[in-house]
Amino acid sequence: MEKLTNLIEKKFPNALHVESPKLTFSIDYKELHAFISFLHSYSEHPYDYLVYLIGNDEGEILSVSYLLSCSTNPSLEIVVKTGTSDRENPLLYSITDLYETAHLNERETYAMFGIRFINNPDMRRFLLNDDWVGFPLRKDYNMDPAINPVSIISKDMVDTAPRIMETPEGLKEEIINIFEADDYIINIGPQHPSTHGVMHFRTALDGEIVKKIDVHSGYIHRGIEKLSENLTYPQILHFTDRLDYLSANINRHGLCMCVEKAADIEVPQRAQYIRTIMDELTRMSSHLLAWSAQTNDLGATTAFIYGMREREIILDIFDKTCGGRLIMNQNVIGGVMFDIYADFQKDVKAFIIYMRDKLKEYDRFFSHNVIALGRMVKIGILSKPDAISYAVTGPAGRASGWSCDVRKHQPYALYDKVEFTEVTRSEGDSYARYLNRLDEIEQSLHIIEQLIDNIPEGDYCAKTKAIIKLPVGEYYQNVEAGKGLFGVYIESRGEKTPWRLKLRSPSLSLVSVMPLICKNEKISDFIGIGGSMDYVIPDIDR
Amino acid sequence: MRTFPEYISDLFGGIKSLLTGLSVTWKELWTKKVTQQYPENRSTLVISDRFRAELVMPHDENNEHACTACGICQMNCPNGTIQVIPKMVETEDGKKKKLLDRYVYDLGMCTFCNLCVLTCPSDAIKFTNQFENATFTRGKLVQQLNKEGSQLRAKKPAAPKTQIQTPPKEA
Amino acid sequence: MLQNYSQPLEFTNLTTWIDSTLGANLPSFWSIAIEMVLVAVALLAVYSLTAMILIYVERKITAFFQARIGPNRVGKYGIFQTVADVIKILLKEIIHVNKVDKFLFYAAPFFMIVASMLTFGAIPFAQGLHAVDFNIGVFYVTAVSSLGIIGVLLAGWSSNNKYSMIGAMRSGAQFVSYELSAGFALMTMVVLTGTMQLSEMIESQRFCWNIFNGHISAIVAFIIYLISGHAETNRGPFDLPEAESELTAGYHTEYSGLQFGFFYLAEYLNMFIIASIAATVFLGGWMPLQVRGWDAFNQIMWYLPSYMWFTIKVFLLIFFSLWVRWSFPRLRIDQLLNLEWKYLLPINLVNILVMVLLVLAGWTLNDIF
Amino acid sequence: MAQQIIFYILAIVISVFSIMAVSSKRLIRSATYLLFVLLATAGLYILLGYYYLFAVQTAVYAGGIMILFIFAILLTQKPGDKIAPEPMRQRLLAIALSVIGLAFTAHIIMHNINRVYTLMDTQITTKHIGMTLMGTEKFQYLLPFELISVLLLACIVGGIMIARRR
Repeated sequence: MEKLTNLIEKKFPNALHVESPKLTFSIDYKELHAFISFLHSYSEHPYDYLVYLIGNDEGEILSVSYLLSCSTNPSLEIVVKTGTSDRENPLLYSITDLYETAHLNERETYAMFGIRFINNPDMRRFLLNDDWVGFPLRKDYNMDPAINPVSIISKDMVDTAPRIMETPEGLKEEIINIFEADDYIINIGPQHPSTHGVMHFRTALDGEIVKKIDVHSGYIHRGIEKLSENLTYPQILHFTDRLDYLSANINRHGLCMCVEKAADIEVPQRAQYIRTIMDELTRMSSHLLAWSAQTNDLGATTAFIYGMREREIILDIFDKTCGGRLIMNQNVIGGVMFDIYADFQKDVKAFIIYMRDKLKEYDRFFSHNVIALGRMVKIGILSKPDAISYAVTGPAGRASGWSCDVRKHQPYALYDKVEFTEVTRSEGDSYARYLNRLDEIEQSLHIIEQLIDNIPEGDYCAKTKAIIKLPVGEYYQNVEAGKGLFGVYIESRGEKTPWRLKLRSPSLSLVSVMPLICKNEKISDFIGIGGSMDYVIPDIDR
Repeated sequence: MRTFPEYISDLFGGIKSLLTGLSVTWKELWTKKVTQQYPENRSTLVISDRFRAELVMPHDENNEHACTACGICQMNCPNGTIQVIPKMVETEDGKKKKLLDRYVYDLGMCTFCNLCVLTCPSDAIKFTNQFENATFTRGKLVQQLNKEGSQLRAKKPAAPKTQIQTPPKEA
Repeated sequence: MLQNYSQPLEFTNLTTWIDSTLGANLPSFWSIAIEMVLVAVALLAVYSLTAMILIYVERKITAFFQARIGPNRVGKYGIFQTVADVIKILLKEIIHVNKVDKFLFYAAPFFMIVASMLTFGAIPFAQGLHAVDFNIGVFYVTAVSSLGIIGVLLAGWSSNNKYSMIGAMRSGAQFVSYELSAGFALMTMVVLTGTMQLSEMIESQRFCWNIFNGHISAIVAFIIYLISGHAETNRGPFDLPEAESELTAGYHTEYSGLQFGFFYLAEYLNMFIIASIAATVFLGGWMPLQVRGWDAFNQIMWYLPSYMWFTIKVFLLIFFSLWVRWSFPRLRIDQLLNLEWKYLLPINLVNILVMVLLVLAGWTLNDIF
Repeated sequence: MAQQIIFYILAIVISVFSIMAVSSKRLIRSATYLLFVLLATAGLYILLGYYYLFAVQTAVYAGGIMILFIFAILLTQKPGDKIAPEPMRQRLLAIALSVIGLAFTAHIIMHNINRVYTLMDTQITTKHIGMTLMGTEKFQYLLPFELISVLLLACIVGGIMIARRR
């Protein structure tokens, strides 16, 4: 780290080293691309993994910060910041050529802050329509509903994209066509049984073969990040359950930890146990649903119902613990909202035995079925470099051989105290992702087994102040949600509400990689790959 | 190209895997079904005690509740579900006192986050597991929680306030 | 025909009685006309009733496979569920879709229904209950059932919907391929029995069903026929034309009300037809299980009327089809075609040769015993 | 009498749909009308008691050729596409050709109308047809049958060649 800092100071004298919990550099936007590509190709441990890209309105200037990390060691982190004071026509340089995951994030930043990125090959707004007036996450955004009225008139899809490219003659604005003129385009979504939500893929077909996919999202964009800027921290909590509703508890855990870290709140041990067990139960329910949905996408309706049947038992445990099945509302700042109920241990142990049995049944029923193998093996191959470049984390990233489990690399709660294996596979195909989930269920059972009998007595929630104010600063926390890395970024200016809250969702990466891995696959495999990626749309749309 | 033995082993391996799959569904055909027959099973249906279905304000036998109309729940509600409408009443000794006039709760807006119950200083409200809340009009979802003619209970309950509400078993 | 067994519950008694009564009281032209109308009405009634029963049976059995209990609201155990559904489908609006080729759009469902009706008429339901009995029965069945696919193609094309179109194209490719296998499997049995007439085929299976008679070869043909028949009816795991997870509903996406009902009806009836043909050609049709020489046993078997035998055999085959359908994931289009062209067809061709050799060498069970 | 009524119905169907098949402006409709013509012809065969021919007509023409036609049209045409009207000269040529064809068939029919043909009472068995197709004696057709199979083989090989090139 020392060495790197010295090297940076020598090579980029203009880079400003900012004091912060994380190693942070602030740099002029003109030098940004060179700086990041230096880090990207840093020989000792290349920073080849872009964890987040966050736009921010700091009042005077519009800034963007990047959290770069190292794919082999995600605990190494560098924050790079840049910004522009031109609020009329803010222009920054894109890093899409280095990190593919930057593409959709930059498009989202454009939609939310109006910052356009030079050299981004497709600078349409993401999550918002092209005709949206204003940039919602700017502080001076006019929220008058009359400016952006609800329209019920259907509009034609526009398949052209503006972009700004850097040429030797200077910046050149141009408009490109997404599809070729005689492409046979079908709309998969927004209302489609297999998009797992309100997702829209414009898909160009050549016969049955997918030629190109164009991702549209934002049909259920709720502006959670904007809403949060006017709510207190305990109030914001209830939004997290509504992002990736399948990992509701884990998301909420992430936000709670971020606030606890900032406010320096010590979480009682009992709460940690409850949180960890509930997280693992949540992960299992998420993976069970992913398994069910994937089998259903492949046409095995019966398997779908079997998966749901097992998930029901977990939901019953949730229901008895915290009164919610899907939207659990269990974690609060400082601990958990409800203590476990009397028969909790008994129920969970019974479930572990039952689930082990069912996993064997799944194996017999589906995992070796010759049709299923034909539909999954060597289909939708995601290579490890691509997984890193697109920041595909979670079971999908680990299926490409990338060890990216936050629970192992940046342990939180009790994950450093329990013994479990990080399930990785190197094939990177649908089948590897499928098997990974089943194996992770097995690991979750194993983790719960180690904790369930040792829950200590004591408080299940720390006493907190009635009004929680976070000290000035930036806070970030990663957790391993069912779909991958879920991150919470809070910038506080000392108020009881956050200045900027950003939720780094794993599903966005999973969707952004779809056009790559579905290319030249059959249309039915496109659906199957979608099932194996297991994205949840509200997580993307936020 | 595959060799002929491979072709044959593929064929029979495939058939075997399919038969294994069939055996699983065959077993399932004879096991007990999991479907619940709601509403026929109303009498045996178990809804967990902690299930949050509807906000209520418990009244005792004297038609008294514990709400002091402080408005903390209203303040804490993330999406404006609760509206506490106080009234000023002159007590016998001439002092003005804020009392609850109407406690309006919009079930249609509620996200069941439990913040109101958690923050209520006088344990005046709680969630029940009465989940059959379907109505034909949205207006019916807006409810007044304090009963007609109810009053503030004179003394606070002696039990110290716990941070977490543990709902008593429903009779 | 041997009539030495007592057959108290046969339909033949009724039909002969009607025939003789009409013949005695009316000129022959009119009696024939009335009989034709009666046959047509009976066929239509059986057609729609079968479809309704099948839909109910499928929903119930599917539910049992899936840890559910299925329809149970309309009537005891939901037995009137399909009646309610039929009424609903009759009352539903037929949605007029813009920019469709009206004539073809409205004609397509009729192709489906007519094709399945024509085939349905050729099924021997019981002793003497056989509306169409050509000397080329097996060939006739193959020929007219191929008309249905035109309905699918026209429906997919005229809907002016890309999903429907893809569904129709898949359906076409699938049907054309699998018709070959189904035809060859039936031809194998034609080689065995030496006739194409369905009634003669049944008669020849009096003491030994074809599937036993032709042993190895017949069993292979039976399995191939079941697979390809299953594929022809577009049912899972071969339901690519209407793969709901990718094409929503395939070629009938744009149809509603009764028009959709026609497709629905035809789909279930095709399942029934395939099972009936399989039962007739391989399992002796309505012929009870009989053993040469065991007269008492045979008499007992005959007490169960022939239509019951037919129903039982067909139901078992349909159950098997459902079992398969609800156990497996859907194939992809290239897997589907691979299965046909790389596995079923070569095996089938070899199988026909084997069967010819069996027959020529006299190794069928009938020859041996 | 009933036979005659059915015959006339079929004849009317055949003639009306033939005309519609050539006069329709939409290709796929033409194909559908042609299908009706073929089916009605199959109906005529049933009327004559030629069951085998009926099945062949249905399976080969209606089930096979028509599906290929429709497939070809589906792949090349969009719903709503109409055929541009032919130029006048070609129309005249077509009319002239059809008149000549009509005159020719009319002549044959008139020539033969007074001869008495008797239909066989018994159905021709499939076995008989098969033997005739496969025999080498007089009025038997092994040679043409084999020729056709060679032709079909050539077609299949050609089809594979074309498909491979893509």
